[in-house]
Amino acid sequence: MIAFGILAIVALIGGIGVIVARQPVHSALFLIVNIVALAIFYIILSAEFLAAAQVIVYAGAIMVLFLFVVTLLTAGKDDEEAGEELSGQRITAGVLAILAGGGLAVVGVLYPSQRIQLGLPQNFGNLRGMGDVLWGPDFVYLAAVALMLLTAAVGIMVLNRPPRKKADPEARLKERES
Amino acid sequence: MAFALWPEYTIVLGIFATMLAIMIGSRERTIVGYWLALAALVASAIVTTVDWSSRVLPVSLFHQGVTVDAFSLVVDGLVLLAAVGALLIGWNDRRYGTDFPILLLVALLGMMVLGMANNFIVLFLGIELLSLPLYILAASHSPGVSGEAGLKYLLLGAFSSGILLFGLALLYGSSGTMVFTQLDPATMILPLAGAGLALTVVGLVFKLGIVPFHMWVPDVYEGSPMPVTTYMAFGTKVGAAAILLRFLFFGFSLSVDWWGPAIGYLAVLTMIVGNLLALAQKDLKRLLAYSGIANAGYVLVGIASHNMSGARALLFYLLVYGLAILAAFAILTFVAGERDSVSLNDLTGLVYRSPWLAAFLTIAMLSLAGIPLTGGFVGKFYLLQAAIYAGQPGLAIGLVVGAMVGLAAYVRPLQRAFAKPSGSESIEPIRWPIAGAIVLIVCVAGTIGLGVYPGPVVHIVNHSAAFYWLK
Amino acid sequence: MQGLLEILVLPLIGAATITAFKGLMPKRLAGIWASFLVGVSFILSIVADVRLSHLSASHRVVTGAIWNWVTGFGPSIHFQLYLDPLAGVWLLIITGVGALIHVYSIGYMHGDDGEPRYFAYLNFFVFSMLLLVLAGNLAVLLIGWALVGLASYFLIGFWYQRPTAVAAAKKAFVMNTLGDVGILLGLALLYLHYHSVGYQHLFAIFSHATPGSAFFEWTAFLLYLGAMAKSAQFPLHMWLADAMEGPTPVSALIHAATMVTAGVYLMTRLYPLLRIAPVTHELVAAIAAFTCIFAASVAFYQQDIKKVLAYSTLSQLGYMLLAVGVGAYTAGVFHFMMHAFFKAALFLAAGSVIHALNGEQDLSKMGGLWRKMPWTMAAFLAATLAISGIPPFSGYFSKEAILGQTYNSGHYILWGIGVFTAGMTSFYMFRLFFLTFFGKPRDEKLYEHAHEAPWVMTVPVVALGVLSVVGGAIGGWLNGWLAPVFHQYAGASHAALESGPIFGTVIAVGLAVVAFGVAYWLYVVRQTAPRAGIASIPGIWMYKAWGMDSAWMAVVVNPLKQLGVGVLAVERGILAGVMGIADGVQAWASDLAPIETGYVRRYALSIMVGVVALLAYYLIRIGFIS
Amino acid sequence: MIPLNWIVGLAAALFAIGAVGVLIRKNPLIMFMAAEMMWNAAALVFVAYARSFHAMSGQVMAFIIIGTAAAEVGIGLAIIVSVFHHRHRLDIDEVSQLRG
Amino acid sequence: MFLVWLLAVPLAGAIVTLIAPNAAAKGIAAITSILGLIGYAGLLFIDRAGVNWSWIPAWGVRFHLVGDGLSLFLLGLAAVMFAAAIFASDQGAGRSYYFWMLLLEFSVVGLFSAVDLFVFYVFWEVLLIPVFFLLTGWSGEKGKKAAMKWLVMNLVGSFFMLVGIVALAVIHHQDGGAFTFEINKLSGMVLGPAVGSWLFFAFLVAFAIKAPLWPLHGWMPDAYGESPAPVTAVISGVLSKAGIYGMLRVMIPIFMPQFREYQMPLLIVAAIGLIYGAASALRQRDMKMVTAYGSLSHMSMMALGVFSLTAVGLLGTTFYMVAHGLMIGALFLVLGMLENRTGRRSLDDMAGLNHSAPRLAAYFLFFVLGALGLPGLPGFAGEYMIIQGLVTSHVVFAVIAGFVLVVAAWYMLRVFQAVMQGPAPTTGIKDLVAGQVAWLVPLAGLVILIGVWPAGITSHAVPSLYQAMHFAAAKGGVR
Repeated sequence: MIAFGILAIVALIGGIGVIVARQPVHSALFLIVNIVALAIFYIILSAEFLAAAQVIVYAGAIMVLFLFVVTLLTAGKDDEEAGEELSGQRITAGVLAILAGGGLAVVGVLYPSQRIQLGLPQNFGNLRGMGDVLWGPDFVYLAAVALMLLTAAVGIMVLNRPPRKKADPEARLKERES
Repeated sequence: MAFALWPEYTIVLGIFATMLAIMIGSRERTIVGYWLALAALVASAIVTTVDWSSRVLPVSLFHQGVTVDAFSLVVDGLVLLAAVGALLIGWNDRRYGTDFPILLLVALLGMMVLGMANNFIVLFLGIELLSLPLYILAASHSPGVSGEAGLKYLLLGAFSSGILLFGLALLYGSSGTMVFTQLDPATMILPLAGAGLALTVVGLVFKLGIVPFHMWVPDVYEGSPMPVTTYMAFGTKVGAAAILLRFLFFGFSLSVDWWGPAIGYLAVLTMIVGNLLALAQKDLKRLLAYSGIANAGYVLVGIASHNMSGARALLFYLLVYGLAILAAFAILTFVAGERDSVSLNDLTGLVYRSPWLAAFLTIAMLSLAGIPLTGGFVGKFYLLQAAIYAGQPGLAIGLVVGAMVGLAAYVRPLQRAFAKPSGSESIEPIRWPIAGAIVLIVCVAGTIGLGVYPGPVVHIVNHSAAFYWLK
Repeated sequence: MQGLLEILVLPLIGAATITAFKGLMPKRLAGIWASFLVGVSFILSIVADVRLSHLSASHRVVTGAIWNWVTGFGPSIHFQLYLDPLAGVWLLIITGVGALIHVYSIGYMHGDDGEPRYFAYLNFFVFSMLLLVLAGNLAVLLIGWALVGLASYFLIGFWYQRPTAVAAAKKAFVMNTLGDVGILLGLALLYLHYHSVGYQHLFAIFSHATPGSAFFEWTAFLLYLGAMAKSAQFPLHMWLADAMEGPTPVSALIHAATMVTAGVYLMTRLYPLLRIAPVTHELVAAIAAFTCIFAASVAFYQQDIKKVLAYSTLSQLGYMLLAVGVGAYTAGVFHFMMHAFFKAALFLAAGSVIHALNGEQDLSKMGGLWRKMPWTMAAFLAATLAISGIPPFSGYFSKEAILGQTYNSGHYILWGIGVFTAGMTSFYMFRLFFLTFFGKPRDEKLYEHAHEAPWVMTVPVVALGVLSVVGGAIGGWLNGWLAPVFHQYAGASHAALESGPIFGTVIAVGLAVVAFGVAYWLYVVRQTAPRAGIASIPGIWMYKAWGMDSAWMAVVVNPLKQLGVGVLAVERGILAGVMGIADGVQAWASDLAPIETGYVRRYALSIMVGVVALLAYYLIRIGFIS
Repeated sequence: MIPLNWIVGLAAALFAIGAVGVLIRKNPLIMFMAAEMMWNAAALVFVAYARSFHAMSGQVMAFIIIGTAAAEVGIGLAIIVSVFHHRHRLDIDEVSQLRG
Repeated sequence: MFLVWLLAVPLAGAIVTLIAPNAAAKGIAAITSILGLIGYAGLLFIDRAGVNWSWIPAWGVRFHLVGDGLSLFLLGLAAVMFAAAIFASDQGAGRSYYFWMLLLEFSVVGLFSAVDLFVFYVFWEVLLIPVFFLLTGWSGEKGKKAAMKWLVMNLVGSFFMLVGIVALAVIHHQDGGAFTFEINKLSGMVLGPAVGSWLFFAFLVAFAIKAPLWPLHGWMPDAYGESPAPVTAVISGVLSKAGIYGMLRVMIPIFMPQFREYQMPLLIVAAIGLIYGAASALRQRDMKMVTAYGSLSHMSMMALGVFSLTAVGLLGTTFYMVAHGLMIGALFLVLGMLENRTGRRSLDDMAGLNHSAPRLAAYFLFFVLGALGLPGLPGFAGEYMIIQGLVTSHVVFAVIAGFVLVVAAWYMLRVFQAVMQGPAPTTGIKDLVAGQVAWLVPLAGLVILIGVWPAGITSHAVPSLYQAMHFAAAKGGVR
């Protein structure tokens, strides 16, 4: 229970940190804190393989990518975020998020799911267990994820190709504005 | 029954073949990718047809992860049509890159998966397979408006996927299963199920473009390259509607009173707001985007009425909507030429530049508006029937009120097209690229055909959406 | 059908052929052809009447349906013709006097641009009038009734470039339409109850009906409304004075001899209905008597030769309907015949005068014309004596019969009015006669150029003048001729001609003679100017026809126009409302469009709103939040 | 014993925080991170319930979420880079030319 | 099979027109319309069999057309008026004009012969489109507005009717009957009071807008005012009858109890429309508008005939539709010629044209007289039967109708006199040319024919009306 409390607080701090940090770099670091906290939760929840995957994929790959982009994009730029310009955005967002999150939390806490009291099955959540599933009946899901990653690779190629034609949409937009 | 998934397998093969061809091919031979993709689509269509005509009972595969039945096969057919249409419309325009066919096929795979998904994982996979390539395609043209479109789509897509996932998680928690058909309202933990259902529905109707989750639609449609917009306008809606129908009809068939009315309200709101906003548009892509929103509302009527007619009407309506929207976008592509958008002014005097184009535009717009002798009317008629069978006159009234408002929006371009040019507009005759012309002619013929003699297609959808537990 | 169809169709053929070939035929030929056809019609009419007289008295009717006019629910209404002695009288007058006036018109209209058109109209009129009297049921009668109105419209507005003529034509038509509608409603009521509008069927029912039910009163009143409009009974009389805008022969034929007496015909024809509608019956008499004296008073100060004659026509129509109203049907018909003779003579003579004076109608420009136009003067004089009721001229007999029967039936007040009006008639008619033909010429220039009319005009005038003198002789014959009609259904008891008390005759004739003397003294001896006295207060009122025109404008026409104005205001509102809704939706759409701000975060907010709303909805639905 | 229901509550809180992040931050990268956090929250719930049901399916789902997130992040970052490469500020509100 | 001929010929003609060169368009359209007339003659004299084909078996929709007494003469009206309108059209109007014209004829023929509600609705709505384009393409900016108004207002009604149609079929099905749209089968139903009223008004509004009846006539002034004369003639002469026809064909058999229930308000509204149109016509200054509002008044007269709920009133309406269509259509064509020749429409700007164009004036007057209900011309017979019906049901409305006939005489003559009579202007106009006389003469002849022989129509209409009333009779009946 105590461990849960501490971890929860860490996770929440990480989360809140993401959205309040002024610098994107700090946000990324806070997100790593959050992710790692979640990874620990996974271990608690007997999902060892997932915890590893979480750390490797998220903290290892994704966040590195994020940091990389952050440095790429913020270099030489004004990284001070301007104040809120959309009227009522923050307060509405806050109220809505509290309503939604609060509601979900209350529901989630007050109505726990049915619990199967028997001991855990063998290999539950570990590498073998996961492998049995993913390379067994659920292989097709894995294949789909692979296809998505492939798509992402293609996409990155597409998106960062030098433009072949001079881009005219900007001109059109100006025309539309006038 | 390993044959059941052959349409999908064909597409997967097509993806790899296209990818390989493009990787090895030189710049001049990128056309090969298009041809290969087209071949895959046609092959898949043939397999789908064969499958549909030989199948009697639904099959469940991957531990009930997917259900292949007549319904999913019709969805396959519809999305294949969308893909072929988009591919041909973008055929002559290499600005969008050689990778267009690959991404198109991946998204197609997502749509097909959505058509047959029967558990949460497949649902999510389908949604993401569908979305990821479209994010890329939307942004693929330029960092400007196209990039903006992609970015907006991406951020909101990620946001809504988060909501969807959380909803699915809660549903999982409330029932202990991920398979739609095993969801049992009697044993579910109710508040958990309710919250999960709400979030899941949000995630799904976001893709469909239902008010108030529709805001991305016009921006993304306007900013995206024309063939991509076409594809999104038709294919995405088919996929989203198919999964929403299957999710609600298979998973929550016994608890209609939980979700039915809410879907109904959303439908009415969407039909009216979508058409109303279409009225104010000057850019045709935007106009069609709002029309797409409104039509999503019509589609939602088929779901909200929750009966067999509704499911059938939904399939039928998706087809007629798709034909009309494909035709409209084909025309837009022709008119736009080198540019990437068409405003109302660009249409002025179209009838003098290209009478046939004006005639086809008329047919497409009238079908969207639901005027008889076009497919759109029969579709709306079927939906109305479903709504009234369901004893929901409110839905019916909403449908006709929306249609009324929408009509004014659809005839405005027509008035422009038939007006005398004032002199400042371009009077050059319009070139008809052959691939696009094929799409246009087929779609117009289909629209008229479905309006004049809808019998066979009604027969097909009636046999495809025959869920025995519905009225 | 004993040639009824031929009688009817010949003038129609004339109208059609003249219309079709007017560009090809010589202008003169149109008149001759038209006159010829009406003449043939006249001869056929005589033949038909003679053959009618050979039938036994109790079945003296020729009738037959030509085709189904309307068939549908209930019994059909046929296109049915019907000739009995009553219709026979009208038939003779219409074709006979009609033929004379056609001949006269050949001379009168010579040289007018629209000569062929004129004769086409005139033929068309004769056709319509024949249709009216030969109708075998009320529906066909109504068709004829409206078509004569149309012919009258054509002919009043014959000189269509004159705004006054055009206005008069429209007024006549619209007022007559009011009457048509009365008949229409009346016949609808009759059909509703008896499933027939045929005379024979209806009259057979009426003859057994108990008098006095409201249904009969209403029906009779509605039909009387038609008669009122056509016979220009007060207050629907104004159109007749204005109708003088038409060519003078038209005034003679339509607005004196035939069409305006259609009301008399209708009321006489419907005597079985009138018998069982006593209130309406009395109303007919009362209004007739009032019209009689009212019109006579207006004639006193008129300055236009045709206007005097028009008001005198009104007055005489009052006599005829007075006769009908008191049940003296034969007397009414008798007076109609006599009136046809002398009033046609008067109008035609007046027409000759106008012709001679180059279209001048103002009495103040006439005078002393007897030297120039002796034949015309003679005919005019004969007719004036007749209309004034001086024995032994024709009018004396008919008027005497009416007054006598009015007295006999106990309508003493109406009798008094009738007698007094007889005196007034004598005065204004002789005023007219003296102002026209005697005294010093008041416009020398016109006088110099005046001349007797050509023979083609003079002969009909003289013929009618002769008829005015001797016509009274047929009274006895008429009694016998019409008796079968009035005895067929429930025997109209006082229908035949009767003579009143001898003192009545003495008073009436005495008044007429005195009035003649006064007129002679005033206009021959003292040479009073036509306009004398017109400035006095009664003069103004009488000259202006007691302000009835303004009253109509104020009570009926202007309110209707005001209604139109009001409606237009409402209409603008409705149209603006339609546009307002459309524009409103459009504007609303335009106002709504900016919710698409372009800001992704706003879009996300919108999604979040949806999430919360849907979440709340589902949780409520499921019962978590109650 | 692991308080599964409290973990769900925590996940809901993280979900809400993520949502707020998307709504109020103007930096597209941070918005994207916040969205990732929402995904993570969902994955946590799946894992928690998987533990509760002793079923692997929830974990498979979580694994797929992670994999998909990787692909999505790859694409998303590519788009963000291409859009913001030539802009002066990382401000999502500047990308609002499409509207109406 | 002549019915199919009548339906197919305009469609084929339309398609040929679209392909043909501009110069040949009028010729093709004229030939098509003559072929249509021949087809109609065949229908009238040789073979009146309709068709009854399965169309959408899944919904029981049958392509069921009949040429019975209710529709036979309206079909004739359509064939004649379209022929006249096409002959009267501008040579240089271009092929799309004739294309839309023929398409309109096609849809009107379908509408007037359909007895399956689905088919009825299909044609009902299809005909909006050609009119929309005819209004939009051949007049100015105001024409666009008029077109929009026409479309939107008519659709408001027809969409609700669509809901009504579907609801009828569904209710019939749920009551245990087959799923069908056949009017004859649907008319056997007994509807609940609430549902019945809703559906009744859904249909009523659609029909009232099309007619148009007060106060739903908002589209009328612009559409009549802005369209070319042949189009106005077709709209006022033929299309407007669709509304009343729908009441007879669809509503009388199905909604008799509702008609009974709401008879008095309906009569009152129609009477208001009657007076309103007439009073408005009295003060309009534009000759087309006078005629348009006069027509509004006449349409209210027809509505009164229907609402009288008497056999003779319904018969009168059936007849009056044909009569009025011929006359008002022809009148608009004549007004169009005047407008072409003078370039004006205001009554204040014209006078004395009779002098230079006597033949034109004669035809003008002829149709004016027809429109004002002169006995002997067909309008009278129709008005008589309607008034007969009103006398049977509520006599006060008969009196009002009669009074309005007087006003009608007033405003119609006002137009004629203002245009044709009075002092002749210095510059005359061209009189009718041979080509125009060629189609005016048959029109006038037809008007006279049915004027003196209304039984020719009424005797045929009666059996069909009996059939319609057969169902109505079971539900309270018509008198």
